Amino acid sequence: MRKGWKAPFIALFLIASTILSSCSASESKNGASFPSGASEANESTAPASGGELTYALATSPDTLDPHRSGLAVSVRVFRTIFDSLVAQLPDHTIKPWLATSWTVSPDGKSYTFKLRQDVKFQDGTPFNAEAVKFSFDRILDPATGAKNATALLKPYQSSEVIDDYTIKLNLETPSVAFLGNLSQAMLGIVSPTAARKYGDQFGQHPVGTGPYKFVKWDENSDIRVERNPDYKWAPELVDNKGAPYLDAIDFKIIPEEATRIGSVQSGQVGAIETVPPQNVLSLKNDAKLQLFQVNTGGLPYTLFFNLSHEPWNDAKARQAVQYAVDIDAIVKSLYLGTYERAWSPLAPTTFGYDPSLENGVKPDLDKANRLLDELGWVKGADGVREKDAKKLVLRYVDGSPNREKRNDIAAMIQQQLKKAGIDVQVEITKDVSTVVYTNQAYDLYGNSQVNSDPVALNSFYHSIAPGARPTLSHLADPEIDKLLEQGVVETDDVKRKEIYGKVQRYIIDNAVILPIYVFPYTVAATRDLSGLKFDSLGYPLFNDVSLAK
Amino acid sequence: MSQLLEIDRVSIRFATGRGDLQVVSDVSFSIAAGETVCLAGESGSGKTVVSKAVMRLIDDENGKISSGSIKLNGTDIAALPRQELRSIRGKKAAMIFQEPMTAFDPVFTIGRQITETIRRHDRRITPNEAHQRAVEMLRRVGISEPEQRLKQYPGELSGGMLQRAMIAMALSCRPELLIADEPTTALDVTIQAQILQLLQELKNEFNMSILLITHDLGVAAKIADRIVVMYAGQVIEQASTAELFARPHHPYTQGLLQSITTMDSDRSQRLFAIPGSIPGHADLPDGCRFHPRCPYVSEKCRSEAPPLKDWGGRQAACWHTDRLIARGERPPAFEAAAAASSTPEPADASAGLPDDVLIELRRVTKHYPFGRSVFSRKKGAVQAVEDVSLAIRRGETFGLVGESGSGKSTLGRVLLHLERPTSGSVLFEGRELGALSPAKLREERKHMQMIFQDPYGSVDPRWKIGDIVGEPLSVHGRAGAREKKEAVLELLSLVGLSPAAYDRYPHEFSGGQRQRIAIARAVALRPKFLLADEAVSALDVSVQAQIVNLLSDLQRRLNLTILFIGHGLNVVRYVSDRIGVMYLGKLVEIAPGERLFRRPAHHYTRALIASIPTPVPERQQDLGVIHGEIPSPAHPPSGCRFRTRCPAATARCALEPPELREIGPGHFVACHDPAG
Amino acid sequence: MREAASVKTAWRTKRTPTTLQRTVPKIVVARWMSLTAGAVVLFLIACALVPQWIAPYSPTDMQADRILLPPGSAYWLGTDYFGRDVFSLIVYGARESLFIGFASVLVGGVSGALLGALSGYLGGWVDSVLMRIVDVIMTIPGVLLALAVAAGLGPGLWNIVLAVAIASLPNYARIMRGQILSVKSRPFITASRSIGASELSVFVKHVLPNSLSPLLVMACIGVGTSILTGSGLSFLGLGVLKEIPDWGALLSQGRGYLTVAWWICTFPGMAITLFVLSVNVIGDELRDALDPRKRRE
Amino acid sequence: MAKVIAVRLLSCLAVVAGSSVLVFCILYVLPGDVVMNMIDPSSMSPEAIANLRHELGVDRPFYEQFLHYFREVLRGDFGKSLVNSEPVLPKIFAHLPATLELAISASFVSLTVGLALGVLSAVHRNKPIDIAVRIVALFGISMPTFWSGILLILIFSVFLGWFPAMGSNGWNTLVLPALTLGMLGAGFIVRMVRNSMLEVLGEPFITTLRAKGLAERAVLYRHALRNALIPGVTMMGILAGEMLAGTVVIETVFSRQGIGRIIADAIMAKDLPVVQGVVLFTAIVYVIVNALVDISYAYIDPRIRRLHNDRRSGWA
Repeated sequence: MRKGWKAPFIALFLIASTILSSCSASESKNGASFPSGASEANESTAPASGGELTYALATSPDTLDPHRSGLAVSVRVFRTIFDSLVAQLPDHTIKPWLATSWTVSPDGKSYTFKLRQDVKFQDGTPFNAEAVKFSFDRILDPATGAKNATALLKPYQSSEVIDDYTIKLNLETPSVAFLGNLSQAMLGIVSPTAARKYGDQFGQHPVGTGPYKFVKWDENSDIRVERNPDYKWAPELVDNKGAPYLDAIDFKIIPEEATRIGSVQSGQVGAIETVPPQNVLSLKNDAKLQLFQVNTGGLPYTLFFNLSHEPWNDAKARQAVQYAVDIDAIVKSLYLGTYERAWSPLAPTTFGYDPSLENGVKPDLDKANRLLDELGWVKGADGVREKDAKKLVLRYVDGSPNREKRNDIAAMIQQQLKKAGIDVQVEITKDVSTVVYTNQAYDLYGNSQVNSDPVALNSFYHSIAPGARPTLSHLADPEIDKLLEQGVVETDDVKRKEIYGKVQRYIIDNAVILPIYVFPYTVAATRDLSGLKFDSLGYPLFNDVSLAK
Repeated sequence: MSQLLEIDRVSIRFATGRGDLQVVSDVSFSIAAGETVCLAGESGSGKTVVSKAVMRLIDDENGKISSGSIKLNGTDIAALPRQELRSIRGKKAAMIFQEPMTAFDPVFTIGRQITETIRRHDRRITPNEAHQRAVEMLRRVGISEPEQRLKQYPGELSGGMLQRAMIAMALSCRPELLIADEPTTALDVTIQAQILQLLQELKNEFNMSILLITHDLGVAAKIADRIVVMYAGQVIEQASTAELFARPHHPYTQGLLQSITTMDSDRSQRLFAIPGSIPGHADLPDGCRFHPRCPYVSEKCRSEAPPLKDWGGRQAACWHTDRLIARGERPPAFEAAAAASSTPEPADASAGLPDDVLIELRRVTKHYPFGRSVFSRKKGAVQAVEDVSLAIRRGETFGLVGESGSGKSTLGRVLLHLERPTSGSVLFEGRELGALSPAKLREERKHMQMIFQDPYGSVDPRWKIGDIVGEPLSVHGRAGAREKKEAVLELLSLVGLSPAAYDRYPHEFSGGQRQRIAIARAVALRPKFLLADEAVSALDVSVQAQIVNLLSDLQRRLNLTILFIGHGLNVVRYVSDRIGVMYLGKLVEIAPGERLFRRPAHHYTRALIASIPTPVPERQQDLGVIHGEIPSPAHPPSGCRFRTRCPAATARCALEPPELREIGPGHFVACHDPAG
Repeated sequence: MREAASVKTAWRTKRTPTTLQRTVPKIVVARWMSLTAGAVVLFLIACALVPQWIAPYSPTDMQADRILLPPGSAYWLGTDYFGRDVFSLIVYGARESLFIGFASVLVGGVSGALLGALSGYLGGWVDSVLMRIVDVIMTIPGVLLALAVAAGLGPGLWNIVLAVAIASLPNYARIMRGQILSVKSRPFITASRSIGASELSVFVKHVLPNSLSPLLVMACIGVGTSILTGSGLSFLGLGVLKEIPDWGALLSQGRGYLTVAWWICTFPGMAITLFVLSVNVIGDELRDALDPRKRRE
Repeated sequence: MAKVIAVRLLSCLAVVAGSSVLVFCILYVLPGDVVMNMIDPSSMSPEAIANLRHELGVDRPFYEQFLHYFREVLRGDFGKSLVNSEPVLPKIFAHLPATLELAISASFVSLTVGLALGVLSAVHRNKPIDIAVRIVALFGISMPTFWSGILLILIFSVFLGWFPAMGSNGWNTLVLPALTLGMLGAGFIVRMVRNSMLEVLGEPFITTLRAKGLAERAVLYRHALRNALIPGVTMMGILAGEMLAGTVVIETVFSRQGIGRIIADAIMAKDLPVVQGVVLFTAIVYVIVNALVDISYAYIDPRIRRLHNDRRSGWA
């Protein structure tokens, strides 16, 4: 999850909130935990206050400084500590949070926010326009070393404090996605006092306005946050507008899958994230546990061809691969049906998704062979195709560790393409950045991006300025460039959808990519937990969580 | 006399990887109270096994008494359950061992180990009392500052001291029987004499019996009342010491006695040697087990084992004892065998030696420095050889004797330039070895060869005999493969080995045979000079004689010059034209062999000679045992290095180191006050 | 005291029966453990050499309709999540695994032994310098060293071999040095020198051959250790992704399925354990056979 | 005596410094780029990356980085993590205790189990119990620890529920990891104790002890074991290294805090200051343990003490 997370938009999807078909009362609460649908929740029994939740993470956050972080797992933790100016609901509507209201200038280049006046940072610092300005300027300051937040904040230019609780943000260019991005935790508002005090150690001592206060972080072990008793400014995403019910949350870091599963099965922890597919099935049958699964939006896990490499610059060659690969078999074998297959460069829940692409491409080995034959690649004695004494090689790079079984996908594609006479050379590397980004030494590389708006496509398919870093696909088509540029500024949803529909069809028709699966965020929890909700990006929200006594 | 220990037809078997092996067959003998019985025999005769069986120690080595009884004071030890053995072990019978260095647990103090024994057998004794008794015992066995010694660890004491402590420990519970398994083999002659004398005294004082196991009939002669001779797991003869020496009733005993080099051995005669070697337990010959080596052998011997027969109060197991008695001392068969190989001519004695020096040491000193690192507090050197000058003449055999630590082996290595002297020079045929280039020196080595003490360590176990013997030839690039093989085969026959040895490995040979291999290798290049460093010390008496004879033969045939280093004084006397005596790095006396023994001038030489146990019972005397042990060569005494142990030391000796001076023809001594 | 000690050794050795006598019956009669171990190792080596004769299926044949089948008559050890036959995978995986084991021992053992031999034989400042270097390498735990090398060079069979080899090098160097030191002082070395043999020839012909046996034992056991270290690297995500994974990778990749399909990781794990166990048993046996003191019994 | 200690200390320092230098060199030579690992390369301009490089000082030549680092270390400044700017020294101090806790308790398990089984095995040589013990010991050293660790979690946490599956707080979270790592060590110790016990039991002084009439128990435990332990003490030094190394895997499996995981992560991220710092500390721990081993060696074995004394008083 190192890359990605740039322009967030949301597609929260609660696929399976509970496990057993016979739902108990408490389960149905979970089942109905759409952020807006507070209606049927918690009327019969008031959630119990108190208790501590232990929540096991699969990897360690890099930092708890929202502006400097680059990892999704960090967001899951610091979302509890930091609030944003606005909140976004699953239907993509923007709601107030720390800002009570806002106006957009007619040219779309400045936003004026009215702020809540009753908010305090956890260290006592008052929340005001200065704090907002400080936070955003901090992201722009190179000394901060901001990562993904920089991209999210684009095209922000400067802030003007109008009065204590009014602030005007100026943009370089108009952006349809800007307001949505502001709802992101990575653009959370930090305490200026604390940020100045701790400097580059702020990530170890984060202070925000969120429902939980940071207590301590034992590296590689756990991060503890406790209830912020003063909290009363929760957004519409959750039911409980006041201080959370839980006394504290312990985020344990348990990278080893078997240990993570074992620790929730033995009841040592209350909830674990990222349940592997094979365990999803078995945990569903565990009467002591409940299972949550939320599909994430943005770009699904996609294999990008490197269009600047021979022979994959030829659409025919790519199409041959497209036909030779059996993605259904991959999804079935590796994910046992718990992950959905992806069909488009966009995930189904993302704005502009074109469902007409579904079931469009079917595996057809004969067609693949025909295409390659037409290109002049002839099978040699070892079964590998050759042309002009060169073997048909596809260099497939993937990162380590084997997240979401992505290495296994490589292994399967290797075998599948062998039948078409393509020699897939798989390289699994710890050092993806060097191999892929610096050396561009790949023909096929997989990536995904949790995101909420189709503008995310820009950084993958728009051509680049001379000298800039190439996109993963190396696609450079003026027509696509034009469409993508229109997409950023087009305010009419219908037209926008049309624009992105064209882009998606182009990408699939030309086999620029192979979309593989849509990643669901999964959580397994003990049965005494209730009220776990997820925001529009699939990040857990702990405001409503309570533990049965 | 009542019998304290009665061993009756005992057979002992050991469980091995490939089934049981009978190691001792049908052994019977007894020991009366207050008697010293010696169990004698070569290695492999089963004598140690018998001694261990008395305490049932073989139980822990996969051995068991398969038949017979061992009665100690009427209790049959062989039938005793293991738990009850503890009341016998250490209490009624105690044991001391060959290697005092390894017989103590290295990680406990001497005191702890002695008091542990005392309290083990009498719980009523308080630790304090036990300590007191330990102090007394140590004092009794002649250890000075016993309180101090009790606090020390075994590694901190010398071998002689440890053997004394071992005796103290063994006697601390006042056993009725003391079993001493080769108690002096690992010790120097001077110390050996001290220990034997101590045992003698203690036996009377404690009124106990002693079962002494030894391969050295000289030791047996010195303290035993009766001697039991074992061969290949059987008793072949037993008799009182005097009777046995006077008139052996078994050819083996006879051979043994004759192969001992004595003070009287005639240098012009070859030494007696029993041919062959003792058989292994796994491949015993049929009939009489000695018959393959016996000069009296007849058909009957080959097929039928002789019983142990009574001969007027003594016993022997031989079909031909009567012939033996009738013929007198010397079996003609042995003599014939000896005469057949070559006719010895009297070696040129002291007079009229040609003044043709082959090898010469000039003021050679060898120090081993220690503590050279920057931070060491003390620096110094072990002064192994100190200012030694010596000339060895062409064709002579020069003997070098001295206790362990006297520097004689170091001197040998320096002489061959295997180690460089710290100062001084070595001249070989007038050429200074130290000045030669490494390549030249290697070339020169053709002329100087060496035989080592340990026949097992001195040949590479991974090489075939043919390659070992042929190595010098290959090194010096002589001849092709076929010629080399021929040369090797010739060498093998020269040293008395069969050509079949060519393709075999060292471990298939006995010690004596291996020493022959080493000799064959040493003479392969027809060297002018041969260094024999303790070349026969590790061998059994009978084999020792074979090797000594071989060396003399070769010397004559190949016109060798030999430096013979040894601590067995008799052997050195027999082989050497001239003898040098070393003490603590210094050459203290040089004299023609006969003269040195007849008229020793240095007090140390006198003491050495006096310490030799003579295998003639009548001659036993308690004279001249020197006291104390050789000091550390790192801190030699000032002045005369021997003065700390010298009976004739004066104040002058402490101040002024004596120089070698001539006191007779070819007789030099370094002493201020030489004995007449 | 030197003389006395040698006398003793001499006597002791004399009772030793010949090699042939003592080894043959031992092996035939009482060594069922070693025999079993030998059989296991031979079988696995056969797997490495001619897997196609042993494995019933192709190890790369992925079939989505036979995934996660438990052990049965068609698939003896079940199938994995790709739908591959686990038994065939183990048979084919032997090649990679044994390669890691043997190659790293060869590389680490040979270079370590060379270093130790030089150090021990030359002595002096060479010894001091080399041994200090070895000391330094030893302060860094082997796995960390392997981790650093593997992380730096990236995953690759040879890189793993190199990583494991470097980590094991100090041990070989130390053992070899000690061995050389003890052999160097034995009389037959002096004997050879006194004949006039050159230093090099003494070293090559006498010192080296006589110093190798403990190294052999160590190498034997080292083959197992290397495979374990290799599997540890797989676990830490530094393994090699190959069409035919080695056992460590199989075990590491399959461990997530332990509760769902135990056979995927259990059998490769057993293959590792069985192999390591066997080479250890053989190593112990070798140690006994090569140690003259042990041979006495 | 002061001099002896000073020498010892100096040589320890030299070794520690050496291992530091070695790691610095290895990491410098090996390919990979900390900066590229740190950032999202697609969102930063090449100039920004160059700036970051400069800021971190990783664009300077080798010897400069090298000298700079060691100058700072001598001043007591171990630098900051390149990844998250955390100061290295406090980071190590925060994690060292958990690792030591694990390593020490695992060593304890190894020692107790290893000693008991080793003696048992040697005493009942070639009997069924010996063979059983040896097989168990062999399993201990033949199983990859991550596998045996997961098995233990399944058995003792999931099915039996006796011990927690993970964590590093409280004794009960220590049980399974210590057991996993301890089994490995125990395997080695059993073999070592068995071998050296057998060797000691073949020594002549054992015959003396029996001849004295000592009870077999006293022979075995008071005398033989103590002698057999002498090589075992040296083993402790090696064991310490093994245990420290083992924590890398074990801490990951059991999600424990500790420097094993820190260094594994740091190595993969090429976070040089952290790797350096941790290696320095493990080297120090290793050297300290070995110094202790040497001292206790001399304590247990009077022969060594004598060697020291002799060295002082004359014998080489």
